[in-house]
Amino acid sequence: MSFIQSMDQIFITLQHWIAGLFPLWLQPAVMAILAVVAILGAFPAIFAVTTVLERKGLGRMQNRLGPNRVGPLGILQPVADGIKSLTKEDIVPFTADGLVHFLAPLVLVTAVFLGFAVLPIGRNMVLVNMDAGLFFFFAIGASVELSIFMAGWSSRNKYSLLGAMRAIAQMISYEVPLLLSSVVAVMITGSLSTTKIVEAQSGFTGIFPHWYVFTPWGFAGFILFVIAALAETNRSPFDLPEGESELVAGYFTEYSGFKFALFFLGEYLGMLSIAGFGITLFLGGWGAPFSFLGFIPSWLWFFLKLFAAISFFIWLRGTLPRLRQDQLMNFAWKFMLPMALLNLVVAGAWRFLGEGWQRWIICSVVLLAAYFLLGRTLMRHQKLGPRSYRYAE
Amino acid sequence: MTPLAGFLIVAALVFAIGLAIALTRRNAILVLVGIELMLNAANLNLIAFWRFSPHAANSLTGMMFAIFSIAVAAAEAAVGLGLVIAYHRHTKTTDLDAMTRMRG
Amino acid sequence: MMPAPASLLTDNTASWIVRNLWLIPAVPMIAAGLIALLRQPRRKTAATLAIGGLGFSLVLAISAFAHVLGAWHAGAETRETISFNWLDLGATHLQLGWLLDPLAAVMLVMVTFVGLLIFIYSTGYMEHDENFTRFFCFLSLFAGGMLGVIIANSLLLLFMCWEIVGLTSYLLIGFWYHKPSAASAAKKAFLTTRVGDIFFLLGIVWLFAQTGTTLFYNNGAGAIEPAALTALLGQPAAWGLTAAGAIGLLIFAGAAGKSGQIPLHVWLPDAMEGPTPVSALIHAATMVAAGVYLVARVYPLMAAGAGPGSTTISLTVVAWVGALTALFGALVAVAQNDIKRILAYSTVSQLGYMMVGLATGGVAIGMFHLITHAFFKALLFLGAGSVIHGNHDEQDIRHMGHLRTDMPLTFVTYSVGMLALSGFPIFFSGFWSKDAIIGAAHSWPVSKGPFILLIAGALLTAFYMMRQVSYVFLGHWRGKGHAHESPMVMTLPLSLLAIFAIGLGVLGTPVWPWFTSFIESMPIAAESEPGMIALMVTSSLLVFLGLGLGWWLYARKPIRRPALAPEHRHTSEHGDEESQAPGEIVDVLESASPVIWTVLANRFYFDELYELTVLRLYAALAWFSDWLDRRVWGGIVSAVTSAFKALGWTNKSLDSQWIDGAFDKGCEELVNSGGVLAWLQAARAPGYLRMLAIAVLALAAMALVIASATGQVRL
Amino acid sequence: MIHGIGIVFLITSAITVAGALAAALLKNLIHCVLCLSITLAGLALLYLQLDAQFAGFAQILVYIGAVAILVVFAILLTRGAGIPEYRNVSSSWLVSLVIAAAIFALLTWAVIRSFPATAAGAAPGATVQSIGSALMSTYVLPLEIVAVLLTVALIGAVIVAMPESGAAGKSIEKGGAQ
Repeated sequence: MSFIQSMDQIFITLQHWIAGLFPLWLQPAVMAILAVVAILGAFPAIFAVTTVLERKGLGRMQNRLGPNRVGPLGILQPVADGIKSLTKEDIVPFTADGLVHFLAPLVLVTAVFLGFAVLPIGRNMVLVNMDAGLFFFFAIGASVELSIFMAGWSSRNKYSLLGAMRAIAQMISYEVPLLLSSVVAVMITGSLSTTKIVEAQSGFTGIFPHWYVFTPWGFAGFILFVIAALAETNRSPFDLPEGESELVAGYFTEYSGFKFALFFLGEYLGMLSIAGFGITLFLGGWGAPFSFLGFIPSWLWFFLKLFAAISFFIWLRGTLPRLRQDQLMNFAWKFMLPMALLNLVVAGAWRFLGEGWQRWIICSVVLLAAYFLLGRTLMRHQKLGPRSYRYAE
Repeated sequence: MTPLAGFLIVAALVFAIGLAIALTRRNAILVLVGIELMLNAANLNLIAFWRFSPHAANSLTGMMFAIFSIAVAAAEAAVGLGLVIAYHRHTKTTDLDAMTRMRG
Repeated sequence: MMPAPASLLTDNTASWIVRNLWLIPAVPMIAAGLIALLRQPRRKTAATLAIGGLGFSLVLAISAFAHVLGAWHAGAETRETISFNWLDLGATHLQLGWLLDPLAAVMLVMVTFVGLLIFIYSTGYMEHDENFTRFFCFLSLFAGGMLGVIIANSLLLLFMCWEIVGLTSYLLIGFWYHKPSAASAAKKAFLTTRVGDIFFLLGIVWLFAQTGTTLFYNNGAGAIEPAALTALLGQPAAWGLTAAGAIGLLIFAGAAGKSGQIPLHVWLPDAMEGPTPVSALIHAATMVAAGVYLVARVYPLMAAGAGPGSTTISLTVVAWVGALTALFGALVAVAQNDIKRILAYSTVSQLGYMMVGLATGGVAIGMFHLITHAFFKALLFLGAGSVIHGNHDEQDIRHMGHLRTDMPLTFVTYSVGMLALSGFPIFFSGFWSKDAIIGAAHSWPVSKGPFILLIAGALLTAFYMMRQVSYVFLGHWRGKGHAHESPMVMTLPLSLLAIFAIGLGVLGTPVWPWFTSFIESMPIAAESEPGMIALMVTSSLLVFLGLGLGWWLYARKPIRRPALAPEHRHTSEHGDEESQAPGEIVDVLESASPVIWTVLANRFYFDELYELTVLRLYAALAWFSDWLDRRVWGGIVSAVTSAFKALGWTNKSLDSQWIDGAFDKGCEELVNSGGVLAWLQAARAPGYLRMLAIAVLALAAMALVIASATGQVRL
Repeated sequence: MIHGIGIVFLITSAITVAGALAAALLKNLIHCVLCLSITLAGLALLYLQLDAQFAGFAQILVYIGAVAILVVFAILLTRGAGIPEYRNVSSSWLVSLVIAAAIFALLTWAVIRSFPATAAGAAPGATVQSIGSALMSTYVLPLEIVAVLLTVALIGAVIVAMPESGAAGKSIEKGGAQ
């Protein structure tokens, strides 16, 4: 077994070795537990890195140094945050609905963690190789909304409730395009299993990989998926639910201490998982971007892509202004949904037009035409004049 | 008691509870909830029967039935709740005992 | 118009043009429908639709014409028909259909072409009218109906389109319905033509009763084909008429109504209330020609039984009526002062000519005059329209004059039309066609009466046209303000028509009688009757005489405006009513012999005659029936009602006493029992749910019991 | 996988029934709905135990993701949140309870009576693929009909719940207070 392969499969071998220490009847359970523990360890770590990355990145974008006190270059900032949030007093509003208020963050984090169960992190590295993996992910993601509602409603605070309502409305609206845009990959692969989807993209022509993002429908689907994912995870420019200027912190206004940390964790984990799925669906999962880079371990590729995606999200957050609620909804129902539906049709056409260059032309033309027409019609009614500073000077 | 019987009894229990909700609660929305529960019990029955039918391996009828009924239940919930909301807009109540405008 | 059945369109025996002939009328009608849907200000669209539709028809018509021409040159059968069952009346069918033969082809081309020119002209003439779209809707509907009349192969279909034409002419004459004169004129036209149409319908019914078909030609089985004709000749009708002749006369009555023959001519001059293009289209080119065309169409019916030396009674009647009309129109035209009325009466007289031509010389001669007349009369009317337009809607010729310099183009074209109408020798079409008719009348075996009348008519025609022209274009300017030439869109059709008014003549010269032989679809052969040349010379001499007389009387010393106070200068639609008004120009003839003049100016008191007779009669009838209704029937009705009232009252008393009491009791019982059941229906949804549940429970229990009874379940 | 009554089954069914009971008994509507969602999740788990993955996930996606949220929204929109001001069980609730109990008894009795001990066969191959092909071949017509039904229901619900322009409804009789 060559060095490359061993590096690639190192975690698997590790898992098997550890499991080998236990008696036979325990081994399946042990292996499962190991995998779970690995996930429970890895992703919060990434979360920590992400927070510091985000704060420093945003700082740079806004012409300031980010956190730079704790540790060298403020690397240890997340540790400090963690300690702080753990040691802070946990305040529960007097009128709050105690039980629900307590359960909400737990449900959120659980649901989000469940999402990672079907995420292929590397070759043969998926917790449950489920036949309906993608479906499972979306089902779990849907149940996140309930926890958000619990949080918003239970803390008897109009800001929380409004934030929750906004968040749920937004998530429900964008769940549809999210699903539809990812369905194209499923259609072409012919399976809902995430591993199968990744394997379907693992081939190369010349040095270039067979990622779905490099096909017309795949590209359109990817764009739609990214936008919908931003909205699903309440990242800017879709971060109305916790728009600080309007509702203090949205649905977790009344949360403090560890529960708040849990919400924070939940949000970022959600972002990570959805980014991971975006990578899985369109960016070839753990596949190498060029054939000659195959020697780098698959899991490493996955995490590199994940970091790239995260930095992209951060970049967007530093760049784009926040939308208005009606703009948000209009965009979801009048642009995303039709485009996603059309994309389905195009993918079907792609499947049946057979090999050859014609299908590239046809699909691209259709999608571009739809994009321009829809954009036209959507933009027509909004008078986008030059921005006016009413209270400036 | 066979596993199938177990599932069926759970289904029966859920169904009975749903019925009880639908019959006793006064809030129209909760009545809808009860109806949803009954539908779910039926689904559980369907799937259980499908699973334990001798030729489950090659036929999907029961599960398909369940899936379709789930879809229909979603539609039913949407319309029902819409009706309740519309009614609430007219007479500011969702109390079934107060919904007596049609009384002769 | 007619839904062409699939069987037809798949029928490959007929050539495509014949199969699609129905499109020619259909397209303008569809255009009319579309225009009717337009909103008021969509003028351009309306005009485009109408002109486009008619243009399409023109193209089709020309191709049809070419088709027939080809058939004729090939010596093939030039008449093609298509017919289909429209209604099945038990054993017999009402059949509709259309036919294409030289007659129809020529008429099609003429109508579409002249119509198109007039459409174009009207875009200029009606430019300022706010009902522009309505006008064009009517116009193209009219065109459709007219074309339908032309291509109809079945009397029934012809009658339908005939009525469409009548309706549209009513609408168009009354187009300016806010003018009471226009409204009444429209009514007059409608009613007068109705009189004719009644007879026409009678004729159709009779024909259908006799021959069992209304088709003209149905390869052998048609109503005016030899088989049917001999059958018709068999039955004698009253006064020595055969059935054929009688039917022919009835139909001729209809034709007389449409094309203003005595005594049904009265509506035609009043129809000049309509816009001038309408007058040109309806009352010069097409509609009045419809009558003549109808007669030509059923000519075999009338001529049935006519030998070489003899003729039939019906034809004789037609000839005399025509001749009288011709002279009458010409006479009256002399004494009119309204430019359009003069033309109207000349139309009447020319129609008379055509009738005579038909009756004495056969289809071809009448039709030839119809065609030429259509062109130059349209030209004249449009010219008159242009004059009126340029004179600020002045119609009284006494208030015009010296327009020769103001409207040169109109003047030239108008005088061309004038010369053509008055039959100026050699160069103008009118001469040839009219001369053919006169010749035919001269060689008519029965009597020379019509000939004499026609000769006189020809003289008068030349005279009054000269009079009109010298009033309008020569002499001194007597109008108000300043006249101006009309726009291009109006003068262009004028010049086109003028060219045709001159050029058409060559088609019918005796030396090369192309038209005649085409209509009768026979090889061309130069015809030469004895004394034809002499006849021509005399008639042209007469024309010169008439023109000269007119010039001597009216143009030798230019008419100048009489010195008088300007407040007397009022425009008028009816120049003749005010012909005695103070300060008006006194016509030379009037001063010569006032009595005759007044008689002529009042059109032989025809209208007054009708006032006295027909209208009085109607009034009396109406009064009588009204009286009958009020007194007699009304009395009876009121008596009956009162009787029933009494009856009802007794019933009511009975009711309230006995039956109600019983009924109320029953109702109370019902109410009580209902109250007992009402708590079930207390409008409480949970209650219903509970009922449902109980029912389910009961059913399930029952099912179980039965199952256990049958041993399917071990209890 | 299923021979006898497993411990997992007992736990899940217990959760399910408990959630349902709570939904029946709690006063606060929102609590009711949350408990309902617990029940629904439990049912989904039961489906999974019955090797009906797809149905289970569909259950979670549709019921917890959509219906529960919908109900919650409806409750908030009708101001039903919190403790209702009127008695939350209808009059003559006892009768209803009896009826429900009777039906339960009947069903259980029938179930227990009518089934000879049958163990489950092999786990049926209900892969997503087979379900999809079945949906597209055997059940294509029902699928289309359901699609139409959903569309109609969506539009209908929107139209029904849409506030009609102008007068926002005459308030007939205030809820409860009799």
